[in-house]
Amino acid sequence: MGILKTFALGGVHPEENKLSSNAPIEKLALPKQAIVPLGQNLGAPSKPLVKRGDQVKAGQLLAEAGGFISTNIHAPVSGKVIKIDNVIDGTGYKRPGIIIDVEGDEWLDDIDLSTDLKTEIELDGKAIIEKIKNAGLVGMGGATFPTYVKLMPPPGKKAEYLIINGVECEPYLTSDHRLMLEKGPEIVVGTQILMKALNVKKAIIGIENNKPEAIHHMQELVKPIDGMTVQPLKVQYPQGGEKQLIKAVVNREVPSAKLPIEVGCVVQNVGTAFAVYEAVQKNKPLVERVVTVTGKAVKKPSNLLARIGTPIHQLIEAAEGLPENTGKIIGGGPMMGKALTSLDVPVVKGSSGILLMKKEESVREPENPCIRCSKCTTVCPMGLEPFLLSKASKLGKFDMAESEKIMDCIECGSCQYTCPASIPLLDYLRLGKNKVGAIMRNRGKN
Amino acid sequence: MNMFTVSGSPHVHGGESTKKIMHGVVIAMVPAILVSVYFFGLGAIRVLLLSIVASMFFEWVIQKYLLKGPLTITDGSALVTGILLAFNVPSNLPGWMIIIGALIAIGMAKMSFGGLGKNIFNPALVARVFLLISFPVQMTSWPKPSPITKGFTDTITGPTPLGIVKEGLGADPPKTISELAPEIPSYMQSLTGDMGGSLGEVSALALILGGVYMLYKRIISWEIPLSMLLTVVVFSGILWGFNPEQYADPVFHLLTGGMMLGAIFMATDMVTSPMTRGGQLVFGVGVGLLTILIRIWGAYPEGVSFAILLMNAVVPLINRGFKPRRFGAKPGVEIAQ
Amino acid sequence: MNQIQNFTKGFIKENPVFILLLGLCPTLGVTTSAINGLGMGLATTFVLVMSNLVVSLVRNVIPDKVRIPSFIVIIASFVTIVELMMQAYTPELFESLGLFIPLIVVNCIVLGRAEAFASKNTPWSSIVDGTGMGLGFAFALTLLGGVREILGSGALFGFSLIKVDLMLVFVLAPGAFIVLGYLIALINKLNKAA
Amino acid sequence: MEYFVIIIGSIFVSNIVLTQFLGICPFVGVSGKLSTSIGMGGAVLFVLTLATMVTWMMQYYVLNPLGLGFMQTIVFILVIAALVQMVEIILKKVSPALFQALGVFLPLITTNCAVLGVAILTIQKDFNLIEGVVYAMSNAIGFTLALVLFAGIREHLDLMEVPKAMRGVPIALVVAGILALAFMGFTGLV
Amino acid sequence: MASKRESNFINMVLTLFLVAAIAAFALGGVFILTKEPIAIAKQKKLEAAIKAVLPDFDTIQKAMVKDADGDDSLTFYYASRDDKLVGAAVKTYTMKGFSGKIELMVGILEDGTINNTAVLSHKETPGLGDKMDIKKSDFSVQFRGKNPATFRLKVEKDGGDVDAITAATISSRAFCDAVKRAYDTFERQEPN
Amino acid sequence: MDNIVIIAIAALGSLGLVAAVILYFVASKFKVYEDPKIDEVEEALPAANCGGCGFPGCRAFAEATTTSARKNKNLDGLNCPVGGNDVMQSVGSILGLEVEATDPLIAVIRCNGSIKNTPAKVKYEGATSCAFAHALYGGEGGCQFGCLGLADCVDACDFDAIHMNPETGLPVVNDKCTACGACVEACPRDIIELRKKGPKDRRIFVSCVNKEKGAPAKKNCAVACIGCAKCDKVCKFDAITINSFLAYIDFSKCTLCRKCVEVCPTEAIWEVNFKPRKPKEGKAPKPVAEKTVAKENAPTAKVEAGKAPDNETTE
Amino acid sequence: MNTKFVTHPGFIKSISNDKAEVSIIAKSGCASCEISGSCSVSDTTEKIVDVRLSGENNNYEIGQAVTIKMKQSSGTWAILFGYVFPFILILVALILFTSMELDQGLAGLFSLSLLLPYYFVLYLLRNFFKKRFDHSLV
Ligand SMILES: Cc1cc2nc3c(=O)[nH]c(=O)nc-3n(C[C@H](O)[C@H](O)[C@H](O)COP(=O)(O)O)c2cc1C
Ligand SMILES: Cc1cc2nc3c(=O)[nH]c(=O)nc-3n(C[C@H](O)[C@H](O)[C@H](O)COP(=O)(O)O)c2cc1C
Ligand SMILES: Cc1cc2nc3c(=O)[nH]c(=O)nc-3n(C[C@H](O)[C@H](O)[C@H](O)COP(=O)(O)O)c2cc1C
Ligand SMILES: Cc1cc2nc3c(=O)[nH]c(=O)nc-3n(C[C@H](O)[C@H](O)[C@H](O)CO)c2cc1C
Ligand code: SF4
Ligand code: SF4
Ligand code: SF4
Ligand code: SF4
Ligand code: FES
Repeated sequence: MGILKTFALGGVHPEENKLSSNAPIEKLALPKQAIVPLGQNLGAPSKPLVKRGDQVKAGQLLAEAGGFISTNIHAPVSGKVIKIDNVIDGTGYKRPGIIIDVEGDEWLDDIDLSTDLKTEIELDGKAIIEKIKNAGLVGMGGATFPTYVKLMPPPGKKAEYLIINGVECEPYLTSDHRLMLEKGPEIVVGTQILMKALNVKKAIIGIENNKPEAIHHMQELVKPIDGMTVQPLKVQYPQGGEKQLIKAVVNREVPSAKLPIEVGCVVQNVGTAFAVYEAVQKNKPLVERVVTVTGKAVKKPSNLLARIGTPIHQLIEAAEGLPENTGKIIGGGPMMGKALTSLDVPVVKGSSGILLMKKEESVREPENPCIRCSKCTTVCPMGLEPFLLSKASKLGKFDMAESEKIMDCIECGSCQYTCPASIPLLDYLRLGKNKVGAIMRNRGKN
Repeated sequence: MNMFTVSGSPHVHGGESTKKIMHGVVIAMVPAILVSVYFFGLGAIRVLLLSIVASMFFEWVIQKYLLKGPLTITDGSALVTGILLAFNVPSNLPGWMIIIGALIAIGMAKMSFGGLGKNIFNPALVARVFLLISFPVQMTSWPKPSPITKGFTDTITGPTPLGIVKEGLGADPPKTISELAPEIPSYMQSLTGDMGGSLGEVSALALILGGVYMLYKRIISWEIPLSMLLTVVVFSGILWGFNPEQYADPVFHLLTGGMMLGAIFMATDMVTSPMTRGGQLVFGVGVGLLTILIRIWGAYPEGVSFAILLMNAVVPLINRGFKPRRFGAKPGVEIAQ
Repeated sequence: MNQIQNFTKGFIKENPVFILLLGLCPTLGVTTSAINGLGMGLATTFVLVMSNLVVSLVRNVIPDKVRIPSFIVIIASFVTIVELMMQAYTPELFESLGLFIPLIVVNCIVLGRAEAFASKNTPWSSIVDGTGMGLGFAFALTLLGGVREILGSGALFGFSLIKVDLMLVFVLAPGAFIVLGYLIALINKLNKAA
Repeated sequence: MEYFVIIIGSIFVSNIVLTQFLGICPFVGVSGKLSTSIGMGGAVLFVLTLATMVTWMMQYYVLNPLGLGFMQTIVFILVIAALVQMVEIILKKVSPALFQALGVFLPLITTNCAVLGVAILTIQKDFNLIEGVVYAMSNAIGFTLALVLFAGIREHLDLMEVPKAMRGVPIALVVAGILALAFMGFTGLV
Repeated sequence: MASKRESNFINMVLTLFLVAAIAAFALGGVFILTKEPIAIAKQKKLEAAIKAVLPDFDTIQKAMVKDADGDDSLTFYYASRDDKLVGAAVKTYTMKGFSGKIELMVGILEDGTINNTAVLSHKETPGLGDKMDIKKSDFSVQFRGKNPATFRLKVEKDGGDVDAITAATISSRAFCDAVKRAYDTFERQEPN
Repeated sequence: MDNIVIIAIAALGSLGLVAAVILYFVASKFKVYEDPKIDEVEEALPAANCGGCGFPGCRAFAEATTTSARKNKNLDGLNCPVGGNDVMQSVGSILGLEVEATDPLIAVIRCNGSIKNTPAKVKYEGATSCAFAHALYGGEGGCQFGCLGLADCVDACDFDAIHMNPETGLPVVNDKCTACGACVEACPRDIIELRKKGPKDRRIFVSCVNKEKGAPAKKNCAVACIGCAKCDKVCKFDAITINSFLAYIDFSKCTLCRKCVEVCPTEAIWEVNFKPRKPKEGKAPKPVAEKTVAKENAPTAKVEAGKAPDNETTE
Repeated sequence: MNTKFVTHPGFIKSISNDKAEVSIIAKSGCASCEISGSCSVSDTTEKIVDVRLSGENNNYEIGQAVTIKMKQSSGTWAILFGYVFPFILILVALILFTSMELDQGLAGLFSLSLLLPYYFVLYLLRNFFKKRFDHSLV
């Protein structure tokens, strides 16, 4: 195979811990009550369309997009809306959400629940995008960016490559891996749909080399298809980062503060491609997703197909319960995931995994002084100087942070992962990004 | 009930720590320590112990009673500084001078700036230069190495190879290198450490061993030592080619004085060296050039310490000028339609 | 203002060197020994007092816009007088202070006091102010010189206290910076505590 | 070779700030901005050279023939003060835009002790005019070197939390002290 | 802010002129007053230096003599007593000091014997090189009464007879160099 | 007279002439009038350069006041919070203007979610920065409005006037506070408010910013304001308003009658520096905030513990 | 896009249609002496800078505190034209004149007098500079 492709700068290689990679996707039982937050995507929250007491069917529109970068939300279950109120989200903040008491499992009639593969693509590009928009699709790769927006390049820009992100570089997580193994044909069709929507001739599926079966499987599947290839990649975090993946796969560098379309690329996660298939071919809106439940102390690391709105304790039970000395629950992977404050929070469109960390794993070493070892700089995939940026943010030197390109940080956490002084670099970087972002927006206004 | 922890991502850590790095440096110094004990005997042990104890003591006292911040005495950086300070002085230096050196290193060069990581100049070197200038006599009387296997004899002092050359070339009438050759130790002697000099600088071999260990453990990177040594070879090589009777050969420059100690252990101090690859190369070249400049044309026979300190002062500027290659700094590509 | 306060403020509270950080060049340059510091301090005091006096006397006669140049001329004259006198009567000291005697002209303390104090106050207060400030300066210089002399050569005012050579650095350039740096830090700290 | 000795001597071996103790105020005072330090360097280069030239001619063509050597100090300071002002007036008259740009960019250059000191030293060292000019130039470069190094260091220190008592002037002086220690390595170069 | 007087062209020029004139007057006065003492002080210093290096004399005669290398000249002070030449005090220098120039006064008797030496100026390191000054150590005593014709003016390290100052060989060497320059020049000029 | 003197006079005199001419031009072209009052005003200012006045430093403020006095004949909108009335009075007198006295203000912490009142449900680890923690999660105790306890406000204060009390985990303001407002800016949760210092330092305020309904508010914090409006009803001076289940006392209307304090069921209303009340019959005496303003030096934990009302409701 | 700027605080002195005169206080290097009040009185001057106002937001008023912004490269060019070039001119001229075996004093005088044509050239270039160095308000 020769030297495997990877991105240019930095990167780390944390312990992979893909404990659940051999666990087939299991369908999770319906919850008793589904909690559907109204803000599930990057951008504006959605506006509810139902009232308290309304009876809903699975797949029915619950809330509609609340702005340009916003999406529709559909009922993941059938039952009765019992409350539209503030519900606690993973961070401990209360945000509006819809609570549905589950009654049976009735779906809207026009949804095709069969598992037959449907390869014929009937719709034209415009209609595909419309359908994706209506189905409430957001990126499943973590950023939950409304998918249809990415499919509509701004005027003057044209996509050349569609890159399907099957990298799954986060340790522990295996949902994309399993999805590729089990739903490969669907993903391929989804990709074809996306190609048609974007009007591109070439699609590349990027997969890291630690998933040889997936690479093999997908390679077999794409063989007959024109313009679609699979690109094996060297294992290196954060290869799944959009800009890194583009660099690795087509050797193009997305310019600072610009979008992938600037270099003619659109990146979609394999999960998204699958959801696209379901939405376009089966008329099924985004109401369920694959969630990996894992952790060193988890008895049965699993990949579960769960409805949106299912409280995560139910997923944990399915993985045979909360281990004794769990110290931290993370929504997502260990590098980018969010620590959750409670087990009552629901699965949302962006939930890719639930990681239970043991107490001893989850302690952070106390912060020591920076010894200027420049390890953080070396590993930063964006070529930034995290030690400098975090210091600048900490001391409130936001103009410096800005000119040193703090906004380019993709929050991958490689810097903090590697820092021998255990400085919470990314904490300070995020703080700085918030402030600098606010300053920039203010400036834009004036 | 379980109390969960919340924190920002990432939730895992690579396990590297300041302590591990510093202890790695200490391990890398073990060969040089052994050589110094072998050749300088009890004197070496005395200097090492005094220097380490005094450095750690000052670190603790200052942090506890003056800065009143967290105590970081266990992170090993004071230990490294202590050993390196000992490495930089002759084995017969009076004890009180060592203590003053430790005070200068820790108190002035490190803690005045706020402690670990904040200093601009290499603490051990500041102390060495301070001592050199304060006590030129004691700091330049080098005990002749006498292997411990030969028992403890009275130490006789003698010059270092660099001293011999500087002396000889400056004598009246000036001698030539070949006239001086009999007095200069052989390459073999310089490799093993059988020559006059400070504790830790004598054995190039032991130092290189430590360097390889640190490179392997990724405690240091190759940029600084290599660019520094290469510069020395090239610069002194040109002069040597020009007139081998007046300028010593490059290998001599590499193996004598504090060159190896400086290149491997002192110029590489991450706190006081540049952050990026390019910057580190420039830093190394600068140290190399200045070292030879001082060795050959300056009044002091040895220039490594001065050269490193001078370049330390330039590090902030280098860091400004040499930024890492930013991802996406180039404008976008032309897209084929 | 209370004349006593006026006089004493120069020592600690408004010490020209430690607090106001004025005239650092001569401070660093001449303080290789306590005696040099004292000599320089006294020479400066003389210029300060005399120019304060004269400036205060003529303060109402001089038009506003030539105020500064006139002051400079006045100060420079006294500096030259000091120079000549020292050459004549203390040639050794003159030599060791060297360049820094003529540089009293540009010492901000002198012009600063002329401008900020003497040009607004009576001759008598101006003299008191000049003496206070001058002696404060002399005090700082002597202290610095003393510390450097003790640390550097184990002597004070030329009388050796210890019979060994101490740390040479302190009589050399680096020592000047270092000792002054720590003295200022110390006084900052004491001031905060007080 | 004569000039080489003067140049190396005054930039490195006896650096005006670090070993001669002239121009400490701007050294300690000027902001940590690198661009400002370099700018100051340019200004000092011109002013120092100009002042040295004029005072040199003053000394040898006016004071010495008239036997007024003792009035050196007073004459020099007046000449220098007037000169600095004149440069400003001329610039302002000739090119207001340039003058304004300088105003925004630089602190004022004043007759500090460095200018007077170098002028006097030039006479004391018996330099001829060209040597004097080279001497002035080298000292200006030495001054800039110290300033630029220090600007970098200052910027670095701004990001480090230096202990309260040491902040500002004390740490600046300690840095200058260590720099002076390092510069002693140049002893004997010329 | 301070003065009440409005500035106009005339009063400014006048004031400054007056201030300068008065200053000049005062300076001139002080100059005249101190002229004598300064001259005396200078003379005294010179005489002291000459006296220190030569035996008793009553008159001094100054002359410039091309030095041995021929590209510079040294100042000679011929001292005589009762019209008889006692010897010459030679103001000599070397550039080979640890920190540059060193100036010496070397008293040489008629027969070429070094009577004594004195350091006029130097920049050597205090505590090391400055030991060449008689006030700091006995280093220079060894030159007294030696005739370089027989006494080799080199440090022992270089095969001479001079016992160098500990750890300051360079300064010692430089000292010898300066003395040698004086002696060589003295020897060369003697015949004329 | 020696002719050297004459030469000297001639030489220096002519130099003086030249200098005078040059200076004349300099003076007429350059030195523009700078109001000497600026210096005087600057002298009168506290030289804290804290920026509390909204200007980049004391000098800038001095210039602004002087300009304003010259042009507008008043100092409206200009106030040095640090110096307070005294300083503004003297600035006014330098500039020949009357300055109306403003009420002195002090920073007040409107949260009583101490470690005891809002027991931690999760543990936070990471940067000691309230701003970051605020963006990250809701807070250890579950109240998404309350104090995060990571001392951004303490760091912001230039006057050593605000400190964390380790026992409550809440900041405490002492009377070094100059009402510069830096901490108000710094707090990401808008907990700190500048309020009237009050006669004899007495003041009454609602020490809560929780906008949730009563039940959820109370669930997380024993002393939360539940928006029951009892205080509003009892206030005769119309000083209390209730918005989003949270009471707010307008300090310009409050007369310090203390009625509201008594009726508050959760003790969310604080009275500071009042004499202790006589215990009412049948009721255990309420532990009352004696003095939240520590005297002089930075408060030590112990002293503070008694002072900051870590109220345990006794009913 | 990436040009750096230098800024300087000042006050608006007067306003005419599209131009404002901003007064800035230039301080000497020693002004950081913390007590510039007592020393650098002589070292502070007011300088007037003309600032172009962009058409729309002319809501500035006299006496208002503003910050002037200027391209850093303008500053560098200003230094070069104001100080460095004349220095080079003098130095080169001096070397030339003395190598022509002129008496030092004359050589000095001549090279100094070369400043006159230099400044004349600057005078001719003044409009060019005006275009080149423009300042704006932040
Ligand atoms: C404000 C904003 C606008 C965006 N506009 C577009 C767009 O027009 N086209 C597009 O392909 N992607 C667009 N994106 C999507 C980003 O390129 C990217 O896919 C998204 O931030 C998720 O990336 P991640 O999962 O790597 O973090 C936009 C993102 C943001 C935040
Ligand atoms: C550091 C980092 C790591 C990422 N890793 C992955 C990954 O392993 N797999 C993935 O699909 N997306 C990953 N993403 C998200 C991608 O950048 C990008 O948003 C996504 O591939 C776009 O597809 P989507 O919109 O369909 O989610 C990562 C993002 C970042 C910033
Ligand atoms: C700070 C310092 C100052 C020195 N000053 C002198 C000096 O003034 N004169 C001198 O001959 N050597 C001086 N030296 C010593 C020389 O570097 C050199 O070691 C010595 O002259 C030759 O050694 P030796 O005399 O022991 O053979 C100094 C050394 C140091 C470290
Ligand atoms: C590779 C390496 C080299 C080091 N070299 C030195 C050194 O030369 N001198 C010293 O004082 N400390 C050295 N240290 C220790 C530490 O970095 C030093 O104490 C800091 O400069 C103090 O802030 C070194 C540490 C490492 C990891
Ligand atoms: S989190 Fe940001 S700064 Fe840190 S390594 Fe990743 S991109 Fe670089
Ligand atoms: S990795 Fe940590 S210790 Fe090393 S430079 Fe970066 S922040 Fe500093
Ligand atoms: S407590 Fe707040 S308002 Fe009071 S002085 Fe401190 S920062 Fe300013
Ligand atoms: S009051 Fe605000 S700033 Fe202060 S500790 Fe609490 S949350 Fe942080
Ligand atoms: S620059 Fe020398 S005293 Fe200010």
